[in-house]
Amino acid sequence: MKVIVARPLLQANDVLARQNAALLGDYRLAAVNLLSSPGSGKTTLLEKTITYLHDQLRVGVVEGDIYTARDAERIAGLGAAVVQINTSGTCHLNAGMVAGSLEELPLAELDLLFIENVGNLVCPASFDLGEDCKVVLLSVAEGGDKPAKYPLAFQEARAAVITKVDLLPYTDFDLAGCLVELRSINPGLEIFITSARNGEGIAGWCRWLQFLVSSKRSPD
Amino acid sequence: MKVIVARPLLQANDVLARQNAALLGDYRLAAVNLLSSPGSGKTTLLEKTITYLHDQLRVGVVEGDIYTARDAERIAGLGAAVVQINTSGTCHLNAGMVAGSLEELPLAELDLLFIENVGNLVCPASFDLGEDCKVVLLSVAEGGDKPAKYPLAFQEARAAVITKVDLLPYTDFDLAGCLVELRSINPGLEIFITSARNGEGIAGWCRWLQFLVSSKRSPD
Amino acid sequence: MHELSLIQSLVELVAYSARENGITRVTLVKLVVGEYHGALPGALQFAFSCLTPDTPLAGAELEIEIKPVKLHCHSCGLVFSPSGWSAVCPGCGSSTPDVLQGRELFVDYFEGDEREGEAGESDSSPAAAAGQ
Ligand SMILES: Nc1nc2c(ncn2[C@@H]2O[C@H](COP(=O)(O)OP(=O)(O)OP(=O)(O)O)[C@@H](O)[C@H]2O)c(=O)[nH]1
Ligand SMILES: Nc1nc2c(ncn2[C@@H]2O[C@H](COP(=O)(O)OP(=O)(O)OP(=O)(O)O)[C@@H](O)[C@H]2O)c(=O)[nH]1
Ligand SMILES: [Mg+2]
Ligand SMILES: [Mg+2]
Ligand SMILES: [Zn+2]
Ligand SMILES: [Zn+2]
Repeated sequence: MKVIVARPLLQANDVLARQNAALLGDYRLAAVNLLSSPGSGKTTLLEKTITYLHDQLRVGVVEGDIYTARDAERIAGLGAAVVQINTSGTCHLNAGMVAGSLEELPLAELDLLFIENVGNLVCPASFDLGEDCKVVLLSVAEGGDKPAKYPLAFQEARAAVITKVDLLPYTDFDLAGCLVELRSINPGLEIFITSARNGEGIAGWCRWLQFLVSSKRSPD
Repeated sequence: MKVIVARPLLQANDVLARQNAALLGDYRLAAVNLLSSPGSGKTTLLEKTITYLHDQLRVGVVEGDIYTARDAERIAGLGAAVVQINTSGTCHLNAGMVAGSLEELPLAELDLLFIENVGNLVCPASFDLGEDCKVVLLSVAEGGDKPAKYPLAFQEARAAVITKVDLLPYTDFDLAGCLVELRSINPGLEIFITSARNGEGIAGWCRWLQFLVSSKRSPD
Repeated sequence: MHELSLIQSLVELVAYSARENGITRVTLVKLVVGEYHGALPGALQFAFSCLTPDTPLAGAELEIEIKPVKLHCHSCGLVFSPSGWSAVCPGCGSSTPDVLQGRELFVDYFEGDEREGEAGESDSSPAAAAGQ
């Protein structure tokens, strides 16, 4: 006997992701899923962003890590609402883990939610969490060939943040070449060029986040 | 959906890994499995190592990447024997993929084999490939908290190479603190502190590789 | 993508559907994977053979269809398969194509044997059916 299934393989995750999206939609709360290699600067960018937007947006964070609560402690130190997920070995967040965290956050009191995924440029890109968009980080120290070598995260993302540009003089990172390659992989990608160390590009990135938040507050 | 714990898959992988190990044993060929985040400097370290050991050891390389043959081209440019594996999306090498590559390499003409895994500090650490030992790289730019946050690779490794120490002045990396944490995670770990840019530490790392090779050639 | 998450989901999905349809032994599973998601067929086969024993899929054949990426150019209408990961149209150089094909990731169908009277026995949750 032949049974036609025609059902998406990650349907269990997708169903939960849609529930998360519906919940976030009820609160008109914009959510960004941050993806990158370990140590590209996700938490540092969040620290700068929360500080920069302090008077304008109330930011909440879901911190995904395999072990330790170090990233959540850094965010809590800034007074932002934060929940730590420890995956205890699993290489990505899934929508079910995030559903649990949303219950612990004061959603009605937030304007913008970040979900910092496990540091892994590969596996997290396949799992929707219910976010409005994915943002991928690439640090100058990793080298400009990473988008071509690890393309899925860059294809799935709405925006890319090139981090640590203060390190440009000490690396062989070819910024112009990398921008060309990024645009050929994902022509619609918004690109921000930043340094958390000297503050370069943080204002432009935060303007874009404010645009995301206001689009979510008043759609159309 | 817990990803790391799937004992049947790991057991089946181990069977193939033992076959690879037996084949490498027949040739008394030492094999090192290199693990790290994307862009920590695996290929660059290989380039320096091959050049440094040029007159002393014949080095072969299996290059694991999701897409592109860029790393294999860099290695081939140095005249070393190299095979590229493209996993087309899979986040780690497994022993079956490596078995295929070993057939394409002139094993009898090599003294030392490197297997450069997919850039991913999480998933590759669970899959033995038949190597003599795993070596994990950590670049100064990633931050010193990575061993505690991504411990498995550091527990599985016999040696750790701290890379890009030329960047120490431009980062907040706490080298002394990181060494303490590394030793508490894995007390037996050999640690090399290197820069491929200024050559620091490469000689000591290559001495250790020569020791690995001679131990394999004349066991006991 | 971790092939393990793919195959674990596949086993849960098919075991659940088999139970719903009174199938006790699955003989063939047809999986469709778009190139965007990646996954080496060999790695998927390997995971499938390791994760199906003790489930209704034990001994089943896994047939994998890889769907190559196909893009449609807005500007000139060309349908093309990109070389490498560039989305730039080889016809006119414009770079905002639609993805026609390549994002698929689903179980198309499976085949199996029914046994009279065995349908619906015991716990029928997906996790139990997958033998977890
Ligand atoms: N020079 C420089 N260093 C930076 C910059 N941003 C982050 N770093 C450093 O990069 C290292 C990693 O930063 P994190 O923010 O912890 O990176 P992450 O992506 O959150 O790391 P995981 O969550 O562990 O994957 C730390 O040592 C930071 O100080 C930057 O703009 N310039
Ligand atoms: N400053 C500095 N840069 C380095 C050093 N070693 C490597 N790099 C740079 O780091 C970037 C990544 O190096 P790769 O050797 O490609 O790293 P990888 O680990 O092989 O990367 P993947 O295989 O793509 O995961 C490149 O831009 C290198 O030039 C170093 O010692 N110092
Ligand atoms: Mg972090
Ligand atoms: Mg490399
Ligand atoms: Zn994985
Ligand atoms: Zn065109």
